[in-house]
Amino acid sequence: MADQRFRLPEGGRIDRSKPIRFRFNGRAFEGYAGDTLASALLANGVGVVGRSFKLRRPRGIVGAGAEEPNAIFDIGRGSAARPNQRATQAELYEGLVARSTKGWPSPGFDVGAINDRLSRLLGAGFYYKTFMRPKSFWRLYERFIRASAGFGRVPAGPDPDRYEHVNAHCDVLVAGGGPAGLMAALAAARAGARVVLADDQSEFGGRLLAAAETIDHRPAADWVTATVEELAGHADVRLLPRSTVFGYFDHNFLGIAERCNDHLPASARSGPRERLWRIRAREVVLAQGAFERPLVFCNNDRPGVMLASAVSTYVRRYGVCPGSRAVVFTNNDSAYQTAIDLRKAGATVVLVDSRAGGARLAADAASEVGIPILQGHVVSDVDGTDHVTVAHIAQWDGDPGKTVTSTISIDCDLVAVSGGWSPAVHLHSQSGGRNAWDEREHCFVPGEPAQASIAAGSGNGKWSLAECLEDGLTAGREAAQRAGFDAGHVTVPAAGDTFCGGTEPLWRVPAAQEPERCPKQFVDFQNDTSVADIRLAVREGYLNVEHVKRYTALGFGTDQGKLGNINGMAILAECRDEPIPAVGTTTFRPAYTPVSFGVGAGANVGELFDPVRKTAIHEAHEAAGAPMEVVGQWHRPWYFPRSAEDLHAAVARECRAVRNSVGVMDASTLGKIDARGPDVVEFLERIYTHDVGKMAVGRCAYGILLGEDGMLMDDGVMARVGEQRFYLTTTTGGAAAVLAWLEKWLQTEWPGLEVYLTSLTDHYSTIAVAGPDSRKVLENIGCSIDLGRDAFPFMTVREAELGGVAVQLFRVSFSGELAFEINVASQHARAMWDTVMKAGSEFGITPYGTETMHVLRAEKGFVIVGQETDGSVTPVDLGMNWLLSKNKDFLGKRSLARADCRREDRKQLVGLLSVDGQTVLPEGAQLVSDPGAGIPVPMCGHVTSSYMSACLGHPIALALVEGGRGRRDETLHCMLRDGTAVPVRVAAPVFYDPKGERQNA
Amino acid sequence: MPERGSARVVTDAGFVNLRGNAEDAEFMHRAARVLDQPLPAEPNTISIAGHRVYWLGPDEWLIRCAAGQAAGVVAALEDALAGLHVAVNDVSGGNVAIDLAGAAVRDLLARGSTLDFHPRAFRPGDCAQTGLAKAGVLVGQLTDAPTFELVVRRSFADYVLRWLRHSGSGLGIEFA
Amino acid sequence: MKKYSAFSLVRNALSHNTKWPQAWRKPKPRRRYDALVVGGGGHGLATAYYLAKEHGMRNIAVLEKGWIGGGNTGRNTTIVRSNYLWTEAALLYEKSMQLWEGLSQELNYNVMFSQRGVYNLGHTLQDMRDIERRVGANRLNGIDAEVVGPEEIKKAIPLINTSDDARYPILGASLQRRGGVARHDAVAWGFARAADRLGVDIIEQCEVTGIRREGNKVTGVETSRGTIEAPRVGVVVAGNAGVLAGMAGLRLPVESHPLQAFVSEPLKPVLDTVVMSGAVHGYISQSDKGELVIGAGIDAYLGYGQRGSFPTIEHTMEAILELFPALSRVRMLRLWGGIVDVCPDACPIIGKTDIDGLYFNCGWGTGGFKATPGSGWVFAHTIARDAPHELNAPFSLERFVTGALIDEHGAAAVAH
Amino acid sequence: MLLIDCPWCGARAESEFSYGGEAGIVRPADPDALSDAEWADYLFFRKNPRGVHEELWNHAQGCRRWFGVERDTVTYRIARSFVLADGPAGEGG
Repeated sequence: MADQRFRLPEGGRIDRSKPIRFRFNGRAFEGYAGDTLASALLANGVGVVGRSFKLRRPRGIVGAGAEEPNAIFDIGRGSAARPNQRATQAELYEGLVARSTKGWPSPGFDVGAINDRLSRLLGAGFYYKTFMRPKSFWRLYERFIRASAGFGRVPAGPDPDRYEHVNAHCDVLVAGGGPAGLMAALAAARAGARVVLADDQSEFGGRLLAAAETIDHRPAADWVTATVEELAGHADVRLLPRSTVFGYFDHNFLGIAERCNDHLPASARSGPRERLWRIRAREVVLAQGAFERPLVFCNNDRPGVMLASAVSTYVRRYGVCPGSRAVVFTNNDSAYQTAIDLRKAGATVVLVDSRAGGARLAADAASEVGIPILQGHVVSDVDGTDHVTVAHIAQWDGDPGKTVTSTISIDCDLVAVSGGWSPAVHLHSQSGGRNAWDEREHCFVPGEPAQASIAAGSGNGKWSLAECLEDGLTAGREAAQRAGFDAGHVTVPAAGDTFCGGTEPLWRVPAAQEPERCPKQFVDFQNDTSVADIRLAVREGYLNVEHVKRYTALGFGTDQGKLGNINGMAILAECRDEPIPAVGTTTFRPAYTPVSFGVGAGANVGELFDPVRKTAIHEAHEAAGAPMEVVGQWHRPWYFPRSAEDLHAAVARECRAVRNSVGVMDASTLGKIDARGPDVVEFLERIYTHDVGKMAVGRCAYGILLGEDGMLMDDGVMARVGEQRFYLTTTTGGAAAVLAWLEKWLQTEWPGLEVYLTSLTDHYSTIAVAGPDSRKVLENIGCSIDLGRDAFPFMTVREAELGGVAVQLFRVSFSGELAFEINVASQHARAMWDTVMKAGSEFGITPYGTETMHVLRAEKGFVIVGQETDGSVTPVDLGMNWLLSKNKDFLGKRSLARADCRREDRKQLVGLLSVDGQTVLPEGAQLVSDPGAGIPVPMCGHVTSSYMSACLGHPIALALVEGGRGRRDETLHCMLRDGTAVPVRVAAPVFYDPKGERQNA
Repeated sequence: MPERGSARVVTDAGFVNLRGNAEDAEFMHRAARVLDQPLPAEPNTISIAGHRVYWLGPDEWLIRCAAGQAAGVVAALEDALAGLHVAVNDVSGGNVAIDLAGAAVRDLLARGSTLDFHPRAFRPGDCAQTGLAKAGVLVGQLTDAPTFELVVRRSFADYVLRWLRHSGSGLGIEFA
Repeated sequence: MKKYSAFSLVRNALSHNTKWPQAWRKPKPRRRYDALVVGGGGHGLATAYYLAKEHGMRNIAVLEKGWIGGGNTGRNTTIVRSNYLWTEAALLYEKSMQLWEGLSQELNYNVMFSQRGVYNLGHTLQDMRDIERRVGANRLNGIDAEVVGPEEIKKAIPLINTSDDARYPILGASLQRRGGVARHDAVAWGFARAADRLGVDIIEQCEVTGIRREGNKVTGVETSRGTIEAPRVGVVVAGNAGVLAGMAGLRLPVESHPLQAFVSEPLKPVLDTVVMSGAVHGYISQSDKGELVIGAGIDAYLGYGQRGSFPTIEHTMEAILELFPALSRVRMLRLWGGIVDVCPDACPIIGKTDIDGLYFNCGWGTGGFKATPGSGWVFAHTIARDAPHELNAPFSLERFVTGALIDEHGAAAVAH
Repeated sequence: MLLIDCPWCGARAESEFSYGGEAGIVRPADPDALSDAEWADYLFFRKNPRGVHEELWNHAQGCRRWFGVERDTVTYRIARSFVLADGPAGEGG
């Protein structure tokens, strides 16, 4: 039946020479280029497009834009599908496939429709009052609730599309490309300002694309074409169609979501699917127009009841006449145009105007084309389930309290309604601006701007075309001037008359009985919120507008109340017997219309989600087949497996190599800072805990930094490379934080100190050569200095040439073995690594990774910040008192004197040996002294590090234990996941070479 | 977009980081003399002559020279500035330079940086440190063409290049 | 027929729902009460309820400057769990968990507490050490907790990306099966209704503008609706604790930051549990209505604006896509912000102050909702007995002087 | 996203900066002379005002300078940025 039988023979902006085939709920249809999915469905007479959320009543298309509550579809196939798309905003393309998101087995026949019969049981908030017993059943009830909830489906499979961000700056951003927006953009552009004009439709013009009015005595659409052409000619004007300004954030930062290729057939799509424009605008002109309000009468949700303005749009822009026997029901003048449009399209029309007076000008025009007008009448109810069939009309004297009895019934297949207009104040509200109630026009209009913005056009409560053009011009001019440009020369074109205004409040159409007893009068279609629901909320004491919204779900649909909110607030005001402004509006929040996560994330997904930092030697590690450990943003080689080795085998081998011959590791990720200046010693004395001043030039020292709270923050070796010059190293994870911390103290607290800090983290790569044979390896390479233990003793630093390359050579050891750390400029690092490997081959030099490094340092009892510490550990807890100078103050020192830091039973660093000599304790496992104790079982510590020590032949562990240093040889119990307790003996934290002789070799 | 552009990693770039007191005329004078070009005192500008000297902060500059020159520049500066409170560091190993050319580069940079690269806002001789996607970068405009130099920390270079390729693909940017 | 039940629904349906009584009265403030609770959020209403129920104090009132549940109660992502690291925190949150488990029946109001489980993901070796440590501590404290591997995670959450090529591969997770979510508004309304039925006056649109004292003793408060006398005043006003403390001449170790959250459009069920990742900063669950409820990170700067920065939202979307790439096509419907009062150790302050009869309950940071019943329960005890319960004794202001902080940054992260 | 005026680099996006907390907190000259309570006050207690706040920001991705900003914590409006003078913040230009 793809016959487009509701398509008019002529007219509209569609191209009848370009038929387009599409499928809806499995059936084939045809539309034309220029159609939206909604206009094409209406052309084909599709009435029921979905079901309501709760009561599952059949629903049809109501609007023609962002306000549409019912036509919510899944569009597209497979992984390219898009959930919850609005048919009124989806442009038709060849091969489009759409499915309703509500209604099972089909929107036409929905088993859920039973809910409508039970609607009295399902009033607002009913779920708060039941499903409570038996307690255990809630999850069962909930499963059914969840199954019946929701609209679209998350597409399966990876997203084939990409998304991107663009940052843009402009003098004037114009949100909305209707008459006011176009005028504003024109004025700003001619003034020479950088302008961005964004509109959510496929072409600019807004309501002018369906307007009956003329501009400069020509069809309004011609003026649009000419204006857009001129704008496109300005170098500094950026035109963004299909682009929704969805968020107005602080300091005039706005978000625009551009739909780049959703309107194209899958085959024709290229480039990003959506683009996020992150705009910083000097001035913003808000010209998003206004939303027409539905009228709230019995069964006003029946398919065939539509917004009058939407009907006009379908007739004039899309050449579709949604009905042949129409009733137009209004409380203002604008719908008279709709009546005339319908009449001219060949429909029979009856105009029902709730106002006793009605409209003069518009009425004459309507009568002229033979439209009967019933003034002082209302449509109180309609018949029809899947489509409206009869409108029941009653006389009404304007008293909202009264009930009425219908005296006239008219057969019809379309009821076009207009309850007046509400400016789209969303962005103004998002920007922090308040909204003011306009007593004359009966709507909220933007109040004082909170940021640099100006509202214009119908979004500012101006209805007639002439006013909108004028208002837009003024706004554009003022915006440009405030941005520093002389207003360009623009005059307002002559606009024909518009039927508009004259709204007389009709928030709730009186019916034969009060709302609780008459058929449902819907306020929010998508969430099935009715007048009775709002009255129930008030009756139960949910008086505040926020309570009412949350209790009845009013405005919580995907249309976010664009249709229902104002009617709902007015009805609430009536119930509370207060003026509407006293009830107040709710704050509008982003997004104006929904924004995909994809476009929000842009390119920052997958490998680009977060930078992977790599050392200059990274490729060598990859070539060696080393699995990587994620350490902050870095990828570091974890271990270097040979053939079929697993982690443990490889680590055992690597450890033995370092202890018995020589190993090499890439320590380049350590933070490195050059600190120098006349006051550098004084500065470092305040930062580090040891006596920095006592270090001789050429000496290295292990240093720690504390936070002011006394907790260990970072550690590393520092070298005094000159009288006034130090070379500081930090942990991998702490590098950036430590530099920032030092700079903050220098700049904010001690700006008098003459010290410069320069990061060398990336400049120097660090190659640690460790093991008894390490000296021989360096000698093999050829070193410019004497590497002998007396000439170059432990914990000293030298500048040298190694294999002809300048290096900083450190005689430090994190393994406890004789070791050298080669700091070489990173552009030479890879070559140096290869040189070391070659020179070490005769000693079987073995590259090792982070895991082996951890084992070796644990055997020596060296801590890892972030593993042995967690922000609650002091140096005293770690047994580092020897590092705490008595001769000076340093950051965090005072905190160590606080009562809690002086406790004897604080957790202290100890070694642990499993009594059975076999079990490798799980890292992180808790320790207890009495596993039999009742819950809560007192815990006395936890395992921080634990490994099988290949060199010692048994497992070792480090732990933090309450009063641990005083519990040497005590037996504790390590609790495993399965509840079993492993006996462990408290030992000293140094397991290997306690005297430290090997590193001095 | 019709404009096209190109991106190329510079393989022979040298870098020297200089800290010193811009308020101290003596320092500025000596530095200018030994470099044979002034240190830019105007924030976010480049002094382009024998070398490119980037303003990094009120007391910090980055001297971009040829790889082979870095050691010499360091020695010359330390010698010329002896006795003053300064810090001179060869950071050639720490930075990677990427040449960007073509009008499309402005669009490319706008995809990752919140700076305004409009010709009116960012001109030849201008530079800025900013964020490009999730990495900190130094970007300077060298000529009207336009050509830009992008300086990134070595450990972030791989990420930045991946990002440039990804974001440049739609803009017709060619990678050497 | 005051009691809610399926039966009451039917009966009221017969009378066209015109006979439902007010859920809570709208009383005028009296001149004098035995105790005042300042703040009509979940914590304040719970405090009042337990004061009346557990301690027999019926002549009390809750003062709310706006509408009840209008602050963080109605703005959070409703995650409930008790898997905290340190015993002090764990026992407090576990008390709350136990109250949650019977709350709908206790209040005769369905707060839709749904124990669908909470996964805290680990992405690094250190994450996994911390998870092992926390889970171990939880079990010894009698709190259900498990460590699960990627396969189990994938089985429970088919949508999640557990592949190794993720930027931050998932190495495992802690799982608390008893954790879950609840309906935030219902918690405020349920406590209000139950407290009201015990005689508590709930007074909305009543802003406290000053705290009256004689010497070192509280005598009442000044409000936008006049002076109200009371010998005991409990203040529990998330987002404004500092402001109220100022009125009493007190200072708090608390800073107020913006915290944002957002929901997607309603979708058919895709996520049956709660997933949190501190490492990538993503927190997500799916509501019964079908919306994905997602918590964003905290903004670094101070903010009372109930607004945050958009890049924070962008980053959260990136994080969600790192965990659930398929959600790129899902759309954000609505985004909002709240004000969180953050303590240096990410733990609350619940106890007495230097002023007799003045009590503070604040500093819940990003994790207050889950504690609602427990917080009210211990705070009620503290006010009624003029002494903290052993569960909240460690959460005194004193700890910032002695240094006995309870550092939950690990477990709390940006805890929702 | 806030627009923050760096005294050296001009107006830049918030994402280039890092926040440093309340400005003008002076480290006690002689911490040992303080009681635990006085030390705690310096360590943990902040003004946290609802309204105008003098705070520290660092142009982390830019010139790496720390400077002061006077910002309203309710409207987020920034009244001024200032260079930190020697000594307590807030007195600078």
